[in-house]
Amino acid sequence: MTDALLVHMPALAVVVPLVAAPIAFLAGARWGRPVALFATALSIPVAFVIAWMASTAGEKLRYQIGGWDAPLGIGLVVDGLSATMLLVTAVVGFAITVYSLGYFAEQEKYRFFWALWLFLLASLAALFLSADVFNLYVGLELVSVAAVALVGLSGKRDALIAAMRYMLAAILGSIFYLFGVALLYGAFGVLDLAHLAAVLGPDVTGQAAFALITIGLVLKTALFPAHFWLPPAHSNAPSPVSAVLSALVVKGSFYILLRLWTDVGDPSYVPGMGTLLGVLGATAIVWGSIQALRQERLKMLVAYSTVAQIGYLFLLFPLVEIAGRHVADAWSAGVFHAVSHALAKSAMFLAAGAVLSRFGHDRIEGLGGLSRRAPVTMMAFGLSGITMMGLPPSGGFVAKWLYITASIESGAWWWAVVVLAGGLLAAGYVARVVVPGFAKASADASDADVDAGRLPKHMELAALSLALAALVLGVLGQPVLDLMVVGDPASGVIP
Amino acid sequence: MASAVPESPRGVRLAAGALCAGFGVLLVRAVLAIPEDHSGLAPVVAERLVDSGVKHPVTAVLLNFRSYDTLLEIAVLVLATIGVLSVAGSHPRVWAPVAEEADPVLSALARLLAPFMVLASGYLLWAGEHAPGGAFQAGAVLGAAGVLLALAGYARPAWVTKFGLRVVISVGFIVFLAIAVGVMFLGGVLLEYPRDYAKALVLIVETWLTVSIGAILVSLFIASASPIEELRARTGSGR
Amino acid sequence: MSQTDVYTLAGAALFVISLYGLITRPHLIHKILALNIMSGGVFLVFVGIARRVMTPDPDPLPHAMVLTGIVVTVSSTAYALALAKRIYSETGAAVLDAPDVFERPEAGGD
Amino acid sequence: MNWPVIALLAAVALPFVTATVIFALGETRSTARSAANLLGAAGTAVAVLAAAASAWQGREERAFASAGIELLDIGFGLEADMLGSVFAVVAGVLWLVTTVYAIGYMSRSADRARFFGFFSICVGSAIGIALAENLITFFVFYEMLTLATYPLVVHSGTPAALKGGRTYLTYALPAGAALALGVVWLHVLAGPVSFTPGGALPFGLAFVHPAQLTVIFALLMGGLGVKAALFPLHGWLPAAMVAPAPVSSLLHAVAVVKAGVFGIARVVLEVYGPDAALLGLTLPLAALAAFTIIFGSVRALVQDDLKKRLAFSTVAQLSYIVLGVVLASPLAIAAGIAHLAHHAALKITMFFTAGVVAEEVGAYRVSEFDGLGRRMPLTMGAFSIAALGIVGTPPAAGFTTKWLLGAGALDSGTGWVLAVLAVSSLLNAAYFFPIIHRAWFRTPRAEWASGPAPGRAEADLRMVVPLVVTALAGLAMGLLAAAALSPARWAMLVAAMEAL
Repeated sequence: MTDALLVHMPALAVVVPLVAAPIAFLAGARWGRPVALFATALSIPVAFVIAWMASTAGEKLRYQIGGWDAPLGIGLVVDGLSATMLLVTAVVGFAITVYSLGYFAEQEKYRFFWALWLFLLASLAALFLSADVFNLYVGLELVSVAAVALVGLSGKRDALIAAMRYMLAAILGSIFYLFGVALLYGAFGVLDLAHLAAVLGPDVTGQAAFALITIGLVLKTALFPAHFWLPPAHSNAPSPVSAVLSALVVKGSFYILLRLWTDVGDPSYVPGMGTLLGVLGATAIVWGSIQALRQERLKMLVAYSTVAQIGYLFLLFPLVEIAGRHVADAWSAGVFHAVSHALAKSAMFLAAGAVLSRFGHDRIEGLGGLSRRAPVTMMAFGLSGITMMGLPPSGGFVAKWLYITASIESGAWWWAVVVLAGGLLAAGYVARVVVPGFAKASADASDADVDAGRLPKHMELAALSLALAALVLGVLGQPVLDLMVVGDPASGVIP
Repeated sequence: MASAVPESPRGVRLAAGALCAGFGVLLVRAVLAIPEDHSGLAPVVAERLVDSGVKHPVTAVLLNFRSYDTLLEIAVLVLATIGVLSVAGSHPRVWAPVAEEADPVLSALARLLAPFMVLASGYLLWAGEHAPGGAFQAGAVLGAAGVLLALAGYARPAWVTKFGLRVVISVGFIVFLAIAVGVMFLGGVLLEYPRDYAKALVLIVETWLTVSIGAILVSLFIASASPIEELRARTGSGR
Repeated sequence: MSQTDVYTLAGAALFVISLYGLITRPHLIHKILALNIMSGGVFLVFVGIARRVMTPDPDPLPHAMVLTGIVVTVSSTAYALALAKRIYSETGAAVLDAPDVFERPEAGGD
Repeated sequence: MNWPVIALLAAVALPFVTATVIFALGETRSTARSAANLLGAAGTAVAVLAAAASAWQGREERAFASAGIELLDIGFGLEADMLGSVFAVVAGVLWLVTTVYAIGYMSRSADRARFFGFFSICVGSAIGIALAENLITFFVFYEMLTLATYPLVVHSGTPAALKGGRTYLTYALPAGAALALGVVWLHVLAGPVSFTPGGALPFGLAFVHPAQLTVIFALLMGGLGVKAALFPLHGWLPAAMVAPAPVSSLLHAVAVVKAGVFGIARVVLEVYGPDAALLGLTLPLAALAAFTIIFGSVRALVQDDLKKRLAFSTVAQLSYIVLGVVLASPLAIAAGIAHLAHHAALKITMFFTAGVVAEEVGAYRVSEFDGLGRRMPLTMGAFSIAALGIVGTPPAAGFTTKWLLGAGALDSGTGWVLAVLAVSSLLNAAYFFPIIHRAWFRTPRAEWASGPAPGRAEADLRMVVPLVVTALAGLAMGLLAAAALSPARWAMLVAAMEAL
């Protein structure tokens, strides 16, 4: 029986939130809460079991839906990469759910939050597990529609326009992606990733397909210069939504890029593409950080920080191309960065949301005395800032360590300079919040105010836990580093 | 309305034109290079069609071989509907009746046509097993009947906030999901229909999907139609 | 020129033409329509690819993908339209950089 | 796990545990918080002493307690060796003393939970720096120290404090980046670098990559030099004097700044070893240190603000340690290591004094000290002992340092160092003796003439007792320099290993 249950774990990772979503829709605002809490809590052991399965198997596991073998049927693939992303989704998803219990009072306009939220988590799980390029398209659309609907949930003018901009970019990205899928099928006659990897050859149509898919996914990942939609969308969304968008949703499309360029093909498949993505990533780091330094609102600052941090993910491609895969591996750096950024950025947005609830605004100049008025939130923000800067002992540090190592080893030291400069710029924008946080409270915040309007403990603790998780990842991250390369033939690491 | 919106500046148009033209050249090159002698997965589908429980290959792909795609696609549909409800639903007057005074001709026509459309929907559903057709086509016709009735003033959109509509919108997806998961208790994997029941299960799923799709299309129409009415009331414009 | 080429070239043409429209037309309905036509172009490419098998029946897989793609597109279009209408009713214009006709003071995230 | 390993882990972990408890108890439960703080500090003091004892026990076989975890090929490791124990004991024991002082000093201040929490983290980081087994672990704790110090610098939240904090970060963060690049680069070039007496670089590497190793050395020194306040990277230290007195005392006289010089010692002695001299890296560093000694002393001379004068004195004194380490003869190394402890005890006393005086009688400037000895005899007595010690008047500890350093310089054939020592001692005297003179021999202000108010101590005893204790410790280190476990003897043992 246990064995039988184990086999179905990959399906369960999708099914649990997917079943909960319509139930939450039917249950409405009040009863949607326990449904979401239960489903997201259940997703954590499921994700851990999947991670355990992957690491004991030591190779890619497949679950053929409907019992139809690839290439006819659609498979779910469990390997280190998908298991890692599922694990992060489960942990971050649960923490945000706990936070949201306090964040969304039972307001009428948020009555569909829980259903949309569960749909989003289900679609992320579906995305991370899918082994089929067309199925990934459906998964991408599911993610996009859920994410956009969550952005527009507040119904405020700016949020609606931000949602629209996001929606147009997301649909456009999907169409590019779909065109690529059509060409892939046209060129190779298969949709399954493993079959595609087996037959992929130097073919104009195939290369065009990869390019189209990359354009589409770059749009959805908001890599510079396609980042225009991200800051308004991520900053105008309700804060738990901002958290999930920056932490997980942008990683969803990045994940597909990673699959295609490092699992199915490799960065040299389209000449120059690796370097191009790397240059865009480097530009994103600098540009996003500079914009973050110039923002007046906290959530805009955090959103631009996401633009910058996304840039780090893309340094993976040129470094994998030129440095190859070593123990100190640019690929691991990118994935590890995705993981630690997911934890830290969700913590940061949750903290920003707590600031909004506590202060009633998020103007940075008005955040004086934050450390006295909301010490736990301040701590969560500061600790997640350490990951943004890439300072030890955070997970961001390990990612940067690996990037710098890879670039020095391969002689392409300029990537190391970008990585270090990005860290200093990040210190600049984190300091913009932390410094006034330590200032004496401004005149409008008297000491009597300190005890008034305290935030629910579980909200602040959800943010703090995520920030702490990102922090200790840099020291205790070995299991994650071991996990994510499982079943990755290029890693050269035999588990 | 369109005239109030300024066109893009000439520079933007020129740049966009150049970009799209260049891009088009690359696309043409790519599509012309598609090999003509590749039969894709068609032979595999043909070979396994007998095991699918349906005779039409497209339906077999949609509802059996790649039924997971279809499951997620229904999820997108339900999800988008929830999104539309949430965008439109927080608006104060969104659920007012669409047409307060129905046109008598339209009203009579609607009453005449609606039963035939429901019948046509049923036929399309049944035909999908061996010919082009199926739940989506059937649901679309059903939805069209609903929209017609709504325009004629017969649909009462106020009940849309009620529990009942949420049930109708999601029932197709829920039944599909229940069967997808339910077969796992019979010893299969997700969405693995036992061969003997495949035909029956596919029919059950299609039937409930038809109902939901029809309901979803009507609600999408009604939910989106109303804000304009609301704006008209607010600005007093006759448009 | 084969049947496949006719379809796929037409698809590619629709794709770039509507991409141009998407970029240059500020009105939201135009943009949404442009995206719809772009999808239509991609669907044509799929249909063209389905046509290249020499059997009387075309390759069912691209057809199935087109059908799925249509439903997905309908869904996202429906949501985008609802959003566009809501933006119109909030701002009086269906564009992204909308003038603030109704002067909503409570703007700002939450 | 045997007791040395437990002591090693406890020495690093206890301050962090204490910090967590302090944060959890929050602002309002001040009694429980102080109790937890004292308990944590006492436990840490015991743990560092036990770790040092284990190092002493294992010194012959060089078998030291160690513990660590791996992340890829990055090893995070701790080891209680002889050199590390010196700094660990200094930081850990002085933390206990400072905690008592700080509880008195901060008794009326706001945001105490935050203050004491970050203070504990700073101490934990410093002990981690001391006991780090390799360069990466060192770097991790070094950066933690950088960040955890910031909230303490800006503690008061005034614009001046925020400005000081900004200056601090402007120096510290780029330094961290330089250090990071140096550490990673060295890791790529030489593999994992465990601190090893006599150098850790693979044999012959200095011949293969002399240019790269030189750049790496410059990066490392740039990163460490900020905390070590080497000219021209010293600018943040006087600015950071806006911090409350306990911070200036323990962190800016001991833990933070010595983390920098300690790092230089580790890199020069236990990473580069003889290769440093081979690559011609030691002489420039020695010259820079010598210049910093003179420069700091001259700047100290013209400061009227006592804390600023002490800060520039610290700038100068830190370079004694650097100079000793770089000269690389056994006696010079011993001088540097011993001065780590000597200067800590002496300078912390003086900063304690500055804090008490400011709190009790509101005097911040040297020119306001006339006759203060009458009003606060114990405090100014302790201050005078410490000042004489730093100047190098026998028998206080500073004399021991200078004696060893002079002898070491002669050994290593760098006689010019003697001239630096002489000039610097004169300057030390020139900026400290006026204070002593004013305090004891000038006519006191009217309200001070009759001494402390009848029936009252001269100040809060929680502050006076610690500074008397540290002054006496400084005196004892000099008087008993030849005793078995004195810092000087310990340093000579370490130096004998390092100079192999």
